[in-house]
Amino acid sequence: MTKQWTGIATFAALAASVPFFLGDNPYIADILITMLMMAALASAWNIVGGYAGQFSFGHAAYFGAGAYTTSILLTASSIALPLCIGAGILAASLIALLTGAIVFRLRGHYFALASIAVAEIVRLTAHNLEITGGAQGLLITDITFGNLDLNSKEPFYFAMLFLLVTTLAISLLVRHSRAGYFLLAIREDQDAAASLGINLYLWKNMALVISAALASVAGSIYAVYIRFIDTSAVLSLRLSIEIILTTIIGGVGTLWGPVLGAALLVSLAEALRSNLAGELLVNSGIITEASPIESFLKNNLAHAHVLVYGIITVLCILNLPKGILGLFRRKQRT
Amino acid sequence: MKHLFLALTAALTIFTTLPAQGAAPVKIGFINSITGKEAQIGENLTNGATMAIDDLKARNIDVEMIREDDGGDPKNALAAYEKLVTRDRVIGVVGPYTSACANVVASRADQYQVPLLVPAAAKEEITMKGYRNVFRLNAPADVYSNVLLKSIAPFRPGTIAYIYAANDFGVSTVKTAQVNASTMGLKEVANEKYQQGQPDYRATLAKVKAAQPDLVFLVSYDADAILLMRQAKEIGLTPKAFLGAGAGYTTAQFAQLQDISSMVISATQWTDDVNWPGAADFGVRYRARFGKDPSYHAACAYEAVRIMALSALKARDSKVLRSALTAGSWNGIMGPVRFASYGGYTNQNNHPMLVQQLQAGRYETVYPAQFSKKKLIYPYRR
Amino acid sequence: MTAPLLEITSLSKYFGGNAAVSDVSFSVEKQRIVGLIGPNGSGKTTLFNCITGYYPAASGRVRFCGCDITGMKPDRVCRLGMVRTWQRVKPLAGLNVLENVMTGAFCRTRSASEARKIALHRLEMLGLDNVAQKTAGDLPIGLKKKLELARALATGPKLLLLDEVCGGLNFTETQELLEIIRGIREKGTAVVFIEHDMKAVTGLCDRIVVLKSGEKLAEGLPSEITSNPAVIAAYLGTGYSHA
Amino acid sequence: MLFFQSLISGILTGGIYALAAMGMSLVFGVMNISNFAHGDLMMLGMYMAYYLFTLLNIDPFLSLVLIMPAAFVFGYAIEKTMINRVIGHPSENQILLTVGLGLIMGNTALLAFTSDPKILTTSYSSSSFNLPGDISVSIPMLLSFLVTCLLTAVLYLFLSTTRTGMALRATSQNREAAQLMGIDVSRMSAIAFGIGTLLAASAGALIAQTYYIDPFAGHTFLLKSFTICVLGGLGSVIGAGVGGIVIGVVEAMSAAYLSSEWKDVVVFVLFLAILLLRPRGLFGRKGEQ
Repeated sequence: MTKQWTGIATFAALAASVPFFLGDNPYIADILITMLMMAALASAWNIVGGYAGQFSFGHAAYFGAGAYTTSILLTASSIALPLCIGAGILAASLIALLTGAIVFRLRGHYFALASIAVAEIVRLTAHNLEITGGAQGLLITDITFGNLDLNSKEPFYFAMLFLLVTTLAISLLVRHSRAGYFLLAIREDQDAAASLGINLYLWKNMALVISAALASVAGSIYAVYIRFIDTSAVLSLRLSIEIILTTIIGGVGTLWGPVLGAALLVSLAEALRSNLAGELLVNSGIITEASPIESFLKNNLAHAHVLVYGIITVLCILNLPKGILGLFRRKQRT
Repeated sequence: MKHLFLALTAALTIFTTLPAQGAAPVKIGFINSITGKEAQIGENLTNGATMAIDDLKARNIDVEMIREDDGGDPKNALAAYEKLVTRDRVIGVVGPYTSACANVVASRADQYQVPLLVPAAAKEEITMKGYRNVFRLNAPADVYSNVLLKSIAPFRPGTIAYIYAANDFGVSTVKTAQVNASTMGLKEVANEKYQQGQPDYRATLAKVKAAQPDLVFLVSYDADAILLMRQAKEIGLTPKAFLGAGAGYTTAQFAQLQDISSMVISATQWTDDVNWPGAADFGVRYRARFGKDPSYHAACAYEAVRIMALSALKARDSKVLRSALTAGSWNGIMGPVRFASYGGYTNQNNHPMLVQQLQAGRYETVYPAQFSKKKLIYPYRR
Repeated sequence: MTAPLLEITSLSKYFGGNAAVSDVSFSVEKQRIVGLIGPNGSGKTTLFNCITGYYPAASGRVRFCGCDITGMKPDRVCRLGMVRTWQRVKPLAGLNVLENVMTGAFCRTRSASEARKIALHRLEMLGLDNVAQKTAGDLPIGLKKKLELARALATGPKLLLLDEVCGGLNFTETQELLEIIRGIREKGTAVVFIEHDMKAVTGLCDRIVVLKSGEKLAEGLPSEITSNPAVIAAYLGTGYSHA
Repeated sequence: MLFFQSLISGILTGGIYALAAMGMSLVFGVMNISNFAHGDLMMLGMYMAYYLFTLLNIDPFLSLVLIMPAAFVFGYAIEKTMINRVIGHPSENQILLTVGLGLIMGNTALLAFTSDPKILTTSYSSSSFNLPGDISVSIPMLLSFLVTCLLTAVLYLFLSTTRTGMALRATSQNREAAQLMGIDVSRMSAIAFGIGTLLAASAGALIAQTYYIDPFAGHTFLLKSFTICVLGGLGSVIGAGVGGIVIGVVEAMSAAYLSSEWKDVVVFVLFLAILLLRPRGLFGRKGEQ
C-alpha cells in the first residue's frame, strides 16, 4: 500500500512537470488533457464498476450533470466557478442516488440495461428542455476565474491532473479501508456479502455517489475547457461505453489500469483520427507519400478509426479479459 | 505480448509528438465530419473541397490542404484546429461542418489568430460574437425561414404547422420561423418536434392533419424528409404548401421520388440552375466525378476552400490573410461573396438564399425573382 | 431462564403454490447445538433462507435475541449476531483467504488493523494460517468449507447457521471440523446445522429437529430422535445405516 | 380518428419491432447474452435487401428467402468463432464484445457502402389504402406485418415441435440440466445465435422498405428491442412478439397525445417501471437474476 502511495506521488510529480518540458504546444497539451480526463473518468468509474463490480453503462449522465450544471450556472449567474463545480457534484450525486434507487435492485444484464435507460432518460430530458439549451447546446463565453488565463492550457491540464490524482487517492483509500473490502465482497458474491452483514444497497450507492461526484467534476472542467456542450458531446451512450472500454482495456479493478487504458486509447484514437499513423510510416521511410498505401491510409484511416477501435475491443475482450495490466501480473487465479 | 504493448505505447507517444516534415508551399486546413453521425453530409463537403483543390492544381496553383476529421465531436474539432495551427502551421482553416464544432473552434480563432472560414454551419451565434478571425460563407439559420416565408407571403396563407427534427438546426430554424411567422400574422396551429430516425411518424402527422394548417414547415435531414413526406401522403396531409428548410428537402434522391416530393418548396444555399458563375458547370463536373448530384454543402465547401486557398496563396501569413478575407470580394459558384458586418454579424457573407420548388421532378429556383426562371405554384395540389 | 436466542413460530414459505416450508416452529437456546435434518428437498435450506432474510416468509415469525427479525434483510440479521454459511460455498473468489475473513471481521470493527487481527486469529483457530495469502477461489473444497466457517466466525456471531458444512469432506476433515464446532460452542456461540451425516449430528447435537416435505416431523434429544419410528421410517432407515 | 390512426400505425410498426426483438430474446434465453450487435445485424439485412433489389431486381419480400439462410450462416459463424468464447463470462464482457462486434460491422459498412442513406423504393413503397373513417394503412407495412406474423408462427412451431427446437427451449430453461440430458448446448448456442441473426436480418429487410438504410440505421432499434425483450420477459419469444406491439402502440399514442419529442422518454420510463414492478416481464419465467 505504501508502494502505491509512492506510485501516486511519483506520478503526480512527473505529470506536473510535463508542462515545463512541453513548452508552448497546445496540440499536445490538448491531447494530454483529454488523456487525463479519460483517466480520471475511468478511475472514477472503476470505483463502482471495478471494485463493487456494478458495471454502470450510464456514466455519461454524471459527467453530463457536472457539465450542464456548471455551464448553466456560469451563463445565467455570476456564481464563482468552484461553487458551480460544487453544484455539479450535488446534481450528479442526486442523479446517482436516484439511479441507485432504481438500478441497484437489479443484477447482471438487467442492471446494465437499466443503467442505460436511466442515462438515456437524462440525455433525452436535457435534449428537450429549454434551460439546457436543448438540441442547440450551451455556449459559454467570458468566464473568468481569478487571474487564470482560461485561454491557455495549463489551468486545465493541472485541474484535470488534480482531479485524476484525487481520484486515484480516493480509490486507494477506499480500496484499503472497510469500504473497499465490502465493495470487493459485493463484486465477488452479493449473497455472501449480505450474509457477512454488508448492506448491499448502502455500499453500492456510496460507491456510485463517489464515482458520480468525481465524474461530474471531470464534466465541469470539460465544459469550461471546451466552452460548448450539447447532449451528444457530454451525455451520449458512446461516452459511457468509452469509459468502460478504457478501464477494461487497461485492467478493471486495478489502480493503474484506467490510467494506462486512457493513455493508450486516447493516443490511439488521436493517431488514427489525424492520420498520424500514416504520416509516421512516411516519415520513417517505410512508404512514400505518393505510394498507393499512403493514399489509401490518408483516405480511409480517418474513416476507419472507429473500426480499429472495435477490432481492438473485440481482441481485448477475447484475449485479455483482465486488461493490459493483467498481462504484467502473475496469474493469480485459474 | 508484453513487449508488443510496450513498443506500441512508446511508438504512440513518439509519433504524436513528432513535428510535421517538409516546407510545402502554402498550407491550409480543412476540418470536417468524415466519421460520426454527420458523416453523410460531411462526405459532400469532402467532395466539394477535393474538387476545389484539384481545380486549382489544374491551373497550376499549388496549395496544400490538410484534412482533419472531427467525427462531429467538438472536442475533436478543437484538437484538430490546434493541431493544424500549431503543429502543421497552416495559415487558414476551412470548417468545421457542424454548428457545435464550429462554435467551439470559432471561440479559439482569435486566440491563435488563424482565420477560420466556416463553409456551411448554420447557427447564428458563430458569427455574432465579434470574433475577428471567424468568417462564414453560408447564410445562417434565420435566413432559411425568412426567405421561405417571404416567398410565400404574397399568397396570404393563414395558418402554419411546424414539424422538425429535435436537433440544433431544426430548433434554431423553427425558432426564427416562429418570429417571422408571427410578424406575418400567421397563426401557429401545431408544433411537433421529433427525435430523428423514427420509423413511424404517422401519429405525429395525423395530429398535424387534424389541425388543418395552410402551411406545413418542415426541417429534417435526408432520410427523415423522405419518410415524413411518404407518410404524409398516406395519411392524406394536404396543406396548401409544404415548406422544407434545407437539408433533407434539397437532395436529388428526394427529387426523384416525384409522387411524394412534387411541389415541395424548399430553401437552399445553392442550386446548379442559378445564374452564378460556374454553378452549372460545377454541377456537371460533380456529377461526372462522384456519380451523384451536388448538394449545397458541396458547393459551399468548394467555394470556401477556393476562397481560402486563393487568399492564403497571396497572403502567405495569417494576419495578412485575415485582412485579405475582410477586405476581399469574390464571385464564384456561390454568387458574390463578401464578408461584412451587419445586423449583429461580424465577417458574415450576406448570402442570398434561394427558394426552389420541385416541379416535374426538377428543382426550379422560384425566389428571389432576380435568380429565378420559374414561378412559385400555390396552392399545392397532389 | 430467559427467552430463547432464536425462536421460530409457524414459519411457512411457498414456491408457486407448493409449500417448501410449512408451519415450522422451534427454538434455539444460548450455547446449544441444534441439528436440522431431513431428506433432500425437505426444506432445510429454504428454512435457513427464510430465517436469515434471503426469502420473505409467507407467514410466521422469527425472533432473535428478543427482537422480531421477520422479513429483515440478511445484512441486518448478520449484524444482530446471526450468521450463516452456504451449502454451495460462496468464497469471495478473487480475494485471498485473509481478505475473505477480514471482510467478515469488518462487521464488528471499522479499523483495518483490528479486522486483520481478528481475521488472523480465526484463521489460526481453523488451521488456515498457512494459506492466508492464497486466492480463495483456488482452494480445494475442504479448505473452502473451513474458510466459509472462519469468515462467518469473524463476524462475531451469537448464533451460527451451518448449511452442510461437512458435505464433500472426508472422514478426518469432518472430525476436525466437528471438533472446531464444539470449540465454538464452548466459547459461547449457539449453532444450528443442517447435516446429512447422521453420526455427526447425533454425537454433537443437544437437540435435533427433523423436517419432512417442509413440515416438522419431530423434535427432541438425539436419543429420542433415533428411536422415533416416524423419523426412522422417513429418513433414518436408510440414512443411519448408510452413514 | 387520431386514436385509431395511431393505433393502427402503432400495431404495424410494433410488428417490425417485435421481429427484431424476438431474435434478441431467443439469443438471450439460450445463451444468456445481451446482444448489442443486434442493430448492426439488422443493418446487414437492410443492405442485403437493398442490393438484391437494386442489382438483381428481386422484390424485398422474395429476397427474404435468400437473406434468411445467409444471415443464419453468418450468425452461426460469429457465434462459433467469437461469442462462444465468452459464454459464462461476466455479462459486462459479453456486452462489450457485442459492442465491439457492432462497431466493426457498422464501420465496415461505412467503408463499403458510404454513409449516404439509401432508400429502397419499390412500386408499392408509398401505396396505402383507407379504412372507413379515413384511416390510412400502408400497404408495405401491412405486408411486412403479415410476414412477421408468419415468421412468428413458423418460429413457434419450430420451437415447440421439432427436436432442435425443443432442445433450444430446454437449453433456455436450464443450461446445465440440458447438458446433463445430453443436449449439445454449445451447438444450441450457435443455432440460437444463427436464428437470432436470421430474425434480425429479416426485420431489417422488412423495415428497409419503409425506412431508410445507412450503416447505423439499426441502432434505432437496439434499445427498443431491449425494452421489448424486458417487457415480454427476457428469453420469451412470444413475449417479445406481444411486447413489440405494445411498444409500437405506446410510442404512437404518446406521439399523438403527449408529444413526439417525449415519446422515447415514455418508453424508457415504461422500461424501468417494468424492471422494478415485474422484472419477469409479461411472459417471462426467468426473472430477477
